[in-house]
Amino acid sequence: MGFSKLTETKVLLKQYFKDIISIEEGGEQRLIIDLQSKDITSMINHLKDFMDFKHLSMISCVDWPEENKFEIVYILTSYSKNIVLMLKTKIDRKNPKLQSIMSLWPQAVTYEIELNEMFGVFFEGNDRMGEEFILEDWDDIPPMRRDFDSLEYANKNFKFRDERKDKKIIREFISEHYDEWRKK
Amino acid sequence: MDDLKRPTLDSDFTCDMAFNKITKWAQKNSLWLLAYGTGCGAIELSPTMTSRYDWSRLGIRGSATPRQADLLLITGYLSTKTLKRVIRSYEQMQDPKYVIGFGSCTINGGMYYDSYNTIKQLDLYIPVDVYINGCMPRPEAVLSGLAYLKDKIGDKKADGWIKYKQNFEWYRENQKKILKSFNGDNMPDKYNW
Amino acid sequence: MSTDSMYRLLVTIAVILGSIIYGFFINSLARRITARVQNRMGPPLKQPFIDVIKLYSKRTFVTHGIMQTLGPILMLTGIISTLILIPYGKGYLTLYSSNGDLITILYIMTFGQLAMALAVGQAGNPYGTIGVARGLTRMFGYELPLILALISLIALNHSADVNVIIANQHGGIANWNAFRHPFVGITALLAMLGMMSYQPFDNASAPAEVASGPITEFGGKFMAIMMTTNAMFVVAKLALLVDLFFGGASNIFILALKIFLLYLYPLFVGLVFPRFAMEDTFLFFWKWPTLIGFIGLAIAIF
Amino acid sequence: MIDIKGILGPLSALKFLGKAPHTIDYPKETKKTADRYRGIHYNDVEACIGCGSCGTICENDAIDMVNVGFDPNKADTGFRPVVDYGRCCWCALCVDVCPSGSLSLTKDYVYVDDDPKKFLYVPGLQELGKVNIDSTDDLKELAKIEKENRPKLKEGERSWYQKDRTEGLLEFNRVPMKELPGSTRIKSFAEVVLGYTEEEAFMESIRCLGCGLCISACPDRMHIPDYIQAITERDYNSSANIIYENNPLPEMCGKVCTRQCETACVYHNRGDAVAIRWLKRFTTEQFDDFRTIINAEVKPLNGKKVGIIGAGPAGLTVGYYLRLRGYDVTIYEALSKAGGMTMAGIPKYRFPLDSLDKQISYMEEMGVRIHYNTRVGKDIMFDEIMDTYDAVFIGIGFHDPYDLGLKGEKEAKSGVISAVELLRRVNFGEKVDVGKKVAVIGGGNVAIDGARVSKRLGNVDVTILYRRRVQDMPADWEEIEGAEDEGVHIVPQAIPEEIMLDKNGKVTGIKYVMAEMVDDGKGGRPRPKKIEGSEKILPIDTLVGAIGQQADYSFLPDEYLFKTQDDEKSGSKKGIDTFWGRILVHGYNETTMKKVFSGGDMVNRTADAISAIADGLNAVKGIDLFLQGGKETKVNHSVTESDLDKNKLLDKHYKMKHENGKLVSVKLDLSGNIVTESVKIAKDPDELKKDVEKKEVNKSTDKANSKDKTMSYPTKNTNGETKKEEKKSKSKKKSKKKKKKK
Repeated sequence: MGFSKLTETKVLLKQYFKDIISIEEGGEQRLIIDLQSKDITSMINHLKDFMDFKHLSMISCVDWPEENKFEIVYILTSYSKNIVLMLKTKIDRKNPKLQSIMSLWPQAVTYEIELNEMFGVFFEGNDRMGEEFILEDWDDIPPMRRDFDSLEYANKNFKFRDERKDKKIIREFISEHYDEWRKK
Repeated sequence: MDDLKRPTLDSDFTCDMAFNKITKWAQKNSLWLLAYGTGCGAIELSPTMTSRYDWSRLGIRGSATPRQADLLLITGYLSTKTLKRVIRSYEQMQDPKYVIGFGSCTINGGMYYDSYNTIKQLDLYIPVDVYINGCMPRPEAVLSGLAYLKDKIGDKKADGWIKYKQNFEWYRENQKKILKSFNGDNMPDKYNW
Repeated sequence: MSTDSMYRLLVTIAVILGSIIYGFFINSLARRITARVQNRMGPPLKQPFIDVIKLYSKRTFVTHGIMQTLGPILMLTGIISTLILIPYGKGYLTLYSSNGDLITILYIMTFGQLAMALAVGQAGNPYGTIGVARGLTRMFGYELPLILALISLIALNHSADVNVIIANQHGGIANWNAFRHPFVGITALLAMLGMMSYQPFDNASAPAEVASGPITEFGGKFMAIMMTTNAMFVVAKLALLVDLFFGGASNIFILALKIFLLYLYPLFVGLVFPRFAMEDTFLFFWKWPTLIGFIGLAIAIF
Repeated sequence: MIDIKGILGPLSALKFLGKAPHTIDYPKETKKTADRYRGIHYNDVEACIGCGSCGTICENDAIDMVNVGFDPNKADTGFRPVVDYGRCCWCALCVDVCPSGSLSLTKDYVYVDDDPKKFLYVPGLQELGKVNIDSTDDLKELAKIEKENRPKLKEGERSWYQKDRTEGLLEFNRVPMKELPGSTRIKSFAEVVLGYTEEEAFMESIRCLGCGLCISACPDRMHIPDYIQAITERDYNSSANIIYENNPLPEMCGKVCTRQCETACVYHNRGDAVAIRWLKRFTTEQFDDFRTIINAEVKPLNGKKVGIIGAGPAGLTVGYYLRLRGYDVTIYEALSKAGGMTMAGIPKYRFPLDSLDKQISYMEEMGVRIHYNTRVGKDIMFDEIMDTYDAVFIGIGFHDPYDLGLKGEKEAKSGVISAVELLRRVNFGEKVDVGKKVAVIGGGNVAIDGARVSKRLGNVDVTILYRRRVQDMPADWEEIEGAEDEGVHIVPQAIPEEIMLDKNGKVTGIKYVMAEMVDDGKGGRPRPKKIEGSEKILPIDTLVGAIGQQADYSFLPDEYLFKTQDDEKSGSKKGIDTFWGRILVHGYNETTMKKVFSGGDMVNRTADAISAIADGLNAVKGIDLFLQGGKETKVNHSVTESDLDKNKLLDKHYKMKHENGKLVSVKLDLSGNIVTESVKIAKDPDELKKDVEKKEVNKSTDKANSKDKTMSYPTKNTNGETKKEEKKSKSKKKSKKKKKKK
């Protein structure tokens, strides 16, 4: 018995990419790799061409406003190795730019325009960048960013029924009626 | 224009609605609805139309195109993107036509009340004849709603389409507020589909 | 006007109305049967009548041009012409059938469909166009075996007159063309599946694929005309087949019964077999039915 | 080759042609709904307490709390949930979180209408879609629906509800407080209750739903949910600051408060209330010194001076908050330690000395000056105080015990002691010899304290004699149980008759009669009735009396006391008015005498520390307004009915009525019959008459606006009745219509 395919992949990747921030197992047959954003394209290229990760499951994004970063997550699968790879990289939130991988997988275009619409991440080399995907006539900040207040937007743009004006919040009512010592 | 002053019906026009008894009976007992699942409620239509509840008993059947449909079911939440298509579909339907708001979301936003991308009150944009409450309404509720609509047609009270015609500008104003590029290619100034 | 032509006219009108009513009736029976096979109750028997009345009472009249308006009317004309050329029995019920009319019927039957194709073309709905293309392809498919079967019949009877063909079938079930010439009969019955446009050959109007095909853009009164036409057309087609292969009918009730029984056959087939793809439809008709048709023709000629 | 099976196989589907379809012919037949189906809401409006938990938890913002005409009171806000079915998605969290268990979901789920307004629904008050809610008036209309007409749930219709306390999301059991075992605690005065650990306090604090009902019951209106929330966040610093906003003696309250808040807690009806007192205690215990954490802002002195008589909770409160507002305050205390009854009257195993010292030293640090061992009337004259200070606050409390009134009490030279005195002497470290056998007479907290203290004075056998049954005892249940744990005997239904003395005047025993409880015949609580011939003699060494206390007004010179009619006629200057042993005060706790304010036990009837603090705070407001002389500061110095209504003196025993333009105070017995009348005139009769007329006019208009406090069932005037009838007939018509449709 040699190494398992997971360990083998891990070792190979570590040898090939010296700059990997971290690589860890995230469950059964699952690797989570943290990368710098400049390495991401070459890494994916390598994975697809030489390590048989032929399937792009999805591209996703996580907003970290506290760190002022976007975390882009690529999920690749290899059927021969039966391994799911999660490539994560953090990019600057103010100027979120990344290389498109549409030349490797044409379907990546859809993910990329969606991320562009929902987070405002720009993928260079994607010629359909900026196309409307789900939101038509959107004129606010991208809605999936965490500093976007959905309820506020809804209150501003939509009308709710006005029959509910008698609403009372019990705690406030009690404060008003009983509590003369409340600091206001 | 006051948004919250909802349109009322010009009473003279209702007389025009009165066909003879046979056509009224036919309209009531033959409702073809536009198979247009805009929201999650479409899942409840499957048991309603298949053998468990079988809505064809009531003379209801799905129709593939708005041209042939009498009834538009807005099944649940309606996103702003879909609204454009719904308005277009509604415009393509031929009079007399009816709309059923289906699920809580069409009444006051439902569980999507804080969503940036769904409309909250359906009757601001197209006239709604009957609301079926539920999240989602079960087939019994759907059938009750359809029965309610049939009664309304029988009583000559399903006049949403007339209301829409009479208050077209009011509805247009509301639609324009949501659909910002309203006068673009998709939404010509005068509907002519 | 002579009394003879008066009677003939009255019978013609009666046949047209009767075919409408009978068409709707068997349509509603079909819906009931379909429902029962699908384990549900199904609509009431009057449902097709309600539907068509409702459609006539629709108030909007949307048309995209003169051809779209003319199309359904031409279709109606075509189908009425077909109807009056088919004999329904003896005496006045033979209507206007005369020498060589089988070829006329075949020609006129396609007339309605071509008018329809033109109307759909003007409506400009892509689904409609696709539907028409599919419908014509299917027609192209089933016409070959059908015509093979008819040519065999003409060859066997040395006549293209439907009345003659009916007369030749006298003398019990064994004399019916379907049984006396089994190859011809089988060919015709297989081609009939395509003619009736039920499943598995309903890809022209497949609702989930191309909306409702040719009729996508036709609503309200157009739709009502089309429904009426369809009801008549079903009766016409079945009556013709009964006349040609199942011994015709001595009176109208036997004809109605035979039509209904014959109608059950494509209905049952349609209920249990899923829809064919376009190329499969075409292949189906040009494979077995055509082969059998050629055998039948060979037997008939030699 | 041809697949024969493939061609013929599908034909088997045709077999269904001969079978009955399994379609449900709705609405002719219906399918049975699952037992736990979540349908439309139902609310038992009588059991609902309007806490608003359902609305708070709702993710969709679907539930509004709206006043539908129920009366607010201490444990009920009067609000009821209104569900917006344009929002609800039947997750049933509202049911799971309902502390009163009143909310439930039914199996009914068909709700169809053409008017979107009709999807606002008041469960339990309204039938589906019956009432269009356009305004509050519509909801008020709903409230008028009589009890019988309210929709009732039929058998088996309720599907999703809390069957018992273990269902749902709530924890009905409080985190138990650790205590010393009974056998250990009688050996010393060590504190019985051990306090929560941090984890226990957290677990207890997260039970709080944050509705704030407790605030309505607290005399001092403490910000209970806020400081509990701070404990949940483990921010004890801000928790203490919130407590100190309106309570300068939090540790005392955390240990010995009568906690009326807990009786108003939403959990109270179905389980244990949140341990508000213990949580407050936990917060205050986190700090050794309040100076470092309370960031109270002390305003510089503004030159006004306030004198305070008595350093009890009321006096200390006034002193502390007035000092914060920049007044120069001086407190005169007769005893050698501050704290009043909390210092002298609460045994140290409940309230250790050091925690009081901690609070008082903090107050003194803030600039509150206390003169100890200074009895007003003896060491300093009241006149002098009145002359020196711009305002005076009297908070002397009840320190004089009532006499037992037993035969032999006067003659006894030793062996008879009041509980108050016993406690005071024990707390001040004096040695008290109670002998081996002690009897305590009374059933209040003081009696129990006296008994438990006696128990700790050595190997003492203690018996409590009480006239009524144990469940009638006014003492806290916990205290009674604690006493029993410690081996105190309780003899209920025992009426003491006579104190047995020996020839030296020393007590040797007590003679008592057993009693049976008889109904008083008027619906009140049962009275004890002596059973003839059941006399018993209990040999004792000491008799401790604890049947109540009163105030000692001997320090007040005669001229400051209110002289009823003579005073009125002569027009001489008004004094402090007392009424049944208590000082009469108005809205801001001002007495009938200018610049004199009062509060504490000798003003309010609840006579507990938290009420004293509340009085103090109220007086602070009054004194501040009085001394700043602003517009709204006019302190009213005449007694009117509304003032007396507010007056804490009045409870159900006392009612005021008008007679010939005069305000008459009437004492009522338990069943509401007039027992005695005494005339209390505050204004000259003519003026009063005008006032009364005005008031009555106001009242009638108020009634018209249906703002009077009583539940407004259909009013008796004819208009109202006809209206109601119209409504009824309308609704009947509607229901008929519905039936027809079906």
